[in-house]
Amino acid sequence: MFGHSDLPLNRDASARFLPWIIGFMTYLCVIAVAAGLTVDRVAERWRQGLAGNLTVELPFPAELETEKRAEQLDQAMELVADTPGVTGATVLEDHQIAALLEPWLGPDAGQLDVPLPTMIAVTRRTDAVIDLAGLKTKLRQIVPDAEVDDHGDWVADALGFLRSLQALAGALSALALGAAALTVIFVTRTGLATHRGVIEVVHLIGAPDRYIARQFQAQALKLGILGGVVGLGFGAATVLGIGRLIAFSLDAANPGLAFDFRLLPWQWVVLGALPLVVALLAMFTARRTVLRSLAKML
Amino acid sequence: MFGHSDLPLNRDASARFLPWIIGFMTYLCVIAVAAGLTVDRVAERWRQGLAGNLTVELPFPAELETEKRAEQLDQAMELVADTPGVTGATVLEDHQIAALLEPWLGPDAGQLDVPLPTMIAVTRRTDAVIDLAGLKTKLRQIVPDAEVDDHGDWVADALGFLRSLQALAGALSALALGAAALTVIFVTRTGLATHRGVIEVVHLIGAPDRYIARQFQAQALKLGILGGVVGLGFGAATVLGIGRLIAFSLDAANPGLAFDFRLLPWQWVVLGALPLVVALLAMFTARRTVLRSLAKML
Amino acid sequence: MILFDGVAVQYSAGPPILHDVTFTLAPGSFHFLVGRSGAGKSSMLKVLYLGLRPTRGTVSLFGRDVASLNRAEMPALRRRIGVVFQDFRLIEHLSTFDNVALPLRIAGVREAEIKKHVTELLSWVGLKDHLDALPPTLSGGQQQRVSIARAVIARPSLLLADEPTGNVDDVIGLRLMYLFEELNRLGTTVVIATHNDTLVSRFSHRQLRIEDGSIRVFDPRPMTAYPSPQGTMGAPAATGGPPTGPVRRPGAAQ
Amino acid sequence: MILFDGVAVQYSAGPPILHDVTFTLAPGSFHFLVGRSGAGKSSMLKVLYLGLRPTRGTVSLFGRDVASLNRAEMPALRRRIGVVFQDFRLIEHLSTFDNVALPLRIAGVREAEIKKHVTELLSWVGLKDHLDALPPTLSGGQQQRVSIARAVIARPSLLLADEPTGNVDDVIGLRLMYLFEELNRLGTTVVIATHNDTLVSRFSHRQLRIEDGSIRVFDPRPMTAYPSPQGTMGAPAATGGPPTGPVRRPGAAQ
Ligand SMILES: Nc1ncnc2c1ncn2[C@@H]1O[C@H](COP(=O)(O)OP(=O)(O)OP(=O)(O)O)[C@@H](O)[C@H]1O
Ligand SMILES: Nc1ncnc2c1ncn2[C@@H]1O[C@H](COP(=O)(O)OP(=O)(O)OP(=O)(O)O)[C@@H](O)[C@H]1O
Ligand SMILES: [Mg+2]
Ligand SMILES: [Mg+2]
Repeated sequence: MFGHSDLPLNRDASARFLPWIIGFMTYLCVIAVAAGLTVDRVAERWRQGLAGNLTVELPFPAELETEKRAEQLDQAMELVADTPGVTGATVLEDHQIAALLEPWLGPDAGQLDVPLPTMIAVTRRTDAVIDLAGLKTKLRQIVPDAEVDDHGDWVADALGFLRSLQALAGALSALALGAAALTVIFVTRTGLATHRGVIEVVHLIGAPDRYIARQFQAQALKLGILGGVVGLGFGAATVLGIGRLIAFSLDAANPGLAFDFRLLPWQWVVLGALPLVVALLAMFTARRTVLRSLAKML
Repeated sequence: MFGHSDLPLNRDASARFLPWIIGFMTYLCVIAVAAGLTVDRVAERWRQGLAGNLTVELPFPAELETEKRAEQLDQAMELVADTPGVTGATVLEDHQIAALLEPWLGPDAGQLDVPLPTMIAVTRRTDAVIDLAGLKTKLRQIVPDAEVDDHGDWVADALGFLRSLQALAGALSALALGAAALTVIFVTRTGLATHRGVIEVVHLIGAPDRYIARQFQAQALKLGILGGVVGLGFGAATVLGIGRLIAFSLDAANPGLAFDFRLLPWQWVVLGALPLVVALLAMFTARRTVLRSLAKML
Repeated sequence: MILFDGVAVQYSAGPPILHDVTFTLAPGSFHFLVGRSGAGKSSMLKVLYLGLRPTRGTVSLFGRDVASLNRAEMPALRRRIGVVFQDFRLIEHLSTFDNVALPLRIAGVREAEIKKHVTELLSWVGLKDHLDALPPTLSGGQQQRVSIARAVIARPSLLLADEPTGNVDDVIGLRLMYLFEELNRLGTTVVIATHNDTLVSRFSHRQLRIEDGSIRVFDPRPMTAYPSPQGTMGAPAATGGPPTGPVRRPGAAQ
Repeated sequence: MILFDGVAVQYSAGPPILHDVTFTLAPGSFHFLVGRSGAGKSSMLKVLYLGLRPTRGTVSLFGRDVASLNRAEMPALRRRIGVVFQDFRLIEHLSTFDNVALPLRIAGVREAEIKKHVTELLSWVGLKDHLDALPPTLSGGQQQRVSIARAVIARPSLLLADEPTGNVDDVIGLRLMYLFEELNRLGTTVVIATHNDTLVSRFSHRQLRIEDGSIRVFDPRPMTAYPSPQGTMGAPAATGGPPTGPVRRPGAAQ
């Protein structure tokens, strides 16, 4: 009996239209959510890679002998390693510094006959608060011009920027879902208006509201899944494509700095669930619209 | 007579729905076009600022006396200035180099007791082809380790990336316009189906096709303008907001490198024309849909 | 069965259509509803099939005060009422068969039974060759007969027919009247609104007469002998009488 | 005026409805179109108002072969034909007044003239109090009268009416017939499809009888005296006769 449908909903123009709009909205949603997730990964890495780390610069006077220099470096390393919260410290080799400077000084930065400051990369526990001023004072007792930099301001700004991007992605997803729901409401209302005569008759013959709602919600679920899957397909292709493109461009530009923009497996699962979310949204929106409209209409 | 409408199109659910969808599509279009235009400006600046320029590095041996050094620098400057296509050459002061290095070495880079290579920033005519290898050979006769860098590969890659972004923005605009047209087609077809009975009667009474098309196209134009203006409003606000946000974030992060993301007046005119484009698209789509459908239908 | 007490009917914008209507229709009775065009016949029927709430007064159907019904209770009540609308209201994309089967499907009758009864009834009203036709491809009179078949297929407790013979010729009109009388004999209360004076005078049933917004019950029987329907119309020999619908009466489920 | 030559009509899926139909209707003639329900009366009218192309044969209207008309020429021809549809086909969201005014508006008549003629005609069919009513708020008979008013308002050269008295009582039916005859007297060719035997026998016009898919012209006049319509029906004293529509006949523009 329920396989039987009194309303020719699948012959309405909306049957061909709705999947496209839902597909487009799902597409936007997939892109926005993927962007949000990627930004999340980037932000995480920045926080761990930069906010987590300190850099200690030891600009030894040029006239200092190598022996003395090594001794002072050892003292500094010990001091740093003993500071509470620090988990590791490495002296950066000249070529590592050169790599950092390469975009600015060209590929031969390493071979330049330029004395670079000795630098120590310090890793720390993310939650640890380190007394930077104290550390600096102590270091200056060893090397007078020593500097400690936690890149704090810069990272905070950059993270703030990334968070804004994420908020934007979130807003776009919400907008897309909202537009999808709005479209379903419209299509359902149009359907109710188009088939008003039939609905009235079916009602007068004794069909309850849910008998009619069932036909609309089944249709919305069907079209929602169709549109959602199409949107996910195009969306996933775009996400992969853009990821590849960015990776390629950044890699070509700065081989040393390239980020990994690929999404993690669980992030793909999140994206894969979007069509389902959209389809269920469509279904419940349709059901609610029908029941509310019928209560007003008849 | 033509003020009189036989079809109650403005009472259809689509009258409330279409402006939102068209508004949303216009919104996307505005954002995408604005992004494309901004990228255009950035790319232009990069091309002029980097591709247009050369950097000459003169790593003087540390033991060279200041006098000799100045003499060699003068020779190099002369050589560079006389090279065909070069329009200017400036010796970068130490603090300018330090500013470039600041993100990497911290705010005190300038005060570091580190000898930096002497650098000459060379500007040239954009269309000029400079014999880099020849210049380098000649420079090496003055300073043995001299380097000439035109940042060519990096700029080409970066520009390629920007062009991909632009293509993406273009594709998104096209997609949004396509979705808008598709929606108008759908709404028009729904309208034709909903009012099929009325249309048949009006036809049998002797109204020609254009009498009916006129009512649909007027409605589509009206709703298109409404939606387009709404979309432009939100879009412009978003563009301004994002521009401010990016400028603020970048400025806070790298005071020296901040780009100007504001659009030029003529670019705002382009954006302002979008609602009109969308509304006309809606109108002609509606007209075409009606005339084609009627020829098939009756 | 049906009880009107001081009922007034008025559409939101406009003068009152009916006022101070009080009468009782006994279960199993048969009434014509007559009156000039625009008198309020269809409005009266609309009140009876719960399509219009009276402005004032009490309407009671099957022993229930209509005003006290909530939305969820209406479908069950409506399934006990069969309606032939003046403008047919067939479902355009469903075949003749499916239109007539609809009340049975909504009531949950088995497909096999549906097939048997619907086919039988449609043959009887002369639409055997149009089972699969869609309503827009039927002639006016054929549509009217489909609409009548849909109203009677579930053997309603109450049958309301609005001008059910306006689009058919006299031969078919008599045949349809015979169907209504057969249903009435099986216990259905019947109310038929009509302009067809020939029909009204030929069948001397009680009449509800609408005049100037009030209703008067008129009983012609004391004056004329009650004619046997079979005698008047001649039941078709082939089927031996109109079909009586499915055995399980959907309305009885509640 | 109207010429059928070997015409056959058949809907895509189904048996032929009409075959080998040949007849001529003189300009200014008046015909009833009779036949059983489903015989093909409405189909016949559909061919006449260019709503259906015959499967075979030639139909000529106003001296033009219908088959040779292209899409752009049809509106002009249609404006010379008034149709009363069996199911009325009123435009639901337009008031009674606007529905009736529509043919004049499409033909480009001035509003002042429209107002005068539409109001006059609607008064004559008894709808003076319903000028602003929407069709769904009218009774069945009222809708039928609006539909008739719309068909005759532009004084068509050809009037086709399908069962135009099926939803009104006899008094109004006669009044409507009088309107058709008045229009006929002014030169309109009239074809009325009907089941109403009383009406057909009362007015002894020529009959087009459809039987078994073919059409026979039957002329009752040699047998009965031609009655004067005024004498038979009594024109309403108040208006002195039905209104005759706008002076500028829209159809004449072509
Ligand atoms: N939905 C409505 N809104 C407002 N007025 C209405 C509505 N339906 C009917 N009317 C008015 O109520 C009056 C009675 O209408 P109704 O349809 O009951 O008459 P009727 O007796 O069935 O006439 P007919 O024989 O012509 O079908 C008419 O004047 C009509 O205009
Ligand atoms: N659009 C259509 N498609 C297919 N068949 C049709 C269509 N319209 C009518 N028919 C069939 O053509 C036959 C004649 O129909 P038509 O409406 O012309 O009859 P009619 O003489 O007007 O009958 P009535 O008096 O009942 O209105 C009927 O059997 C009907 O089923
Ligand atoms: Mg009525
Ligand atoms: Mg017919």
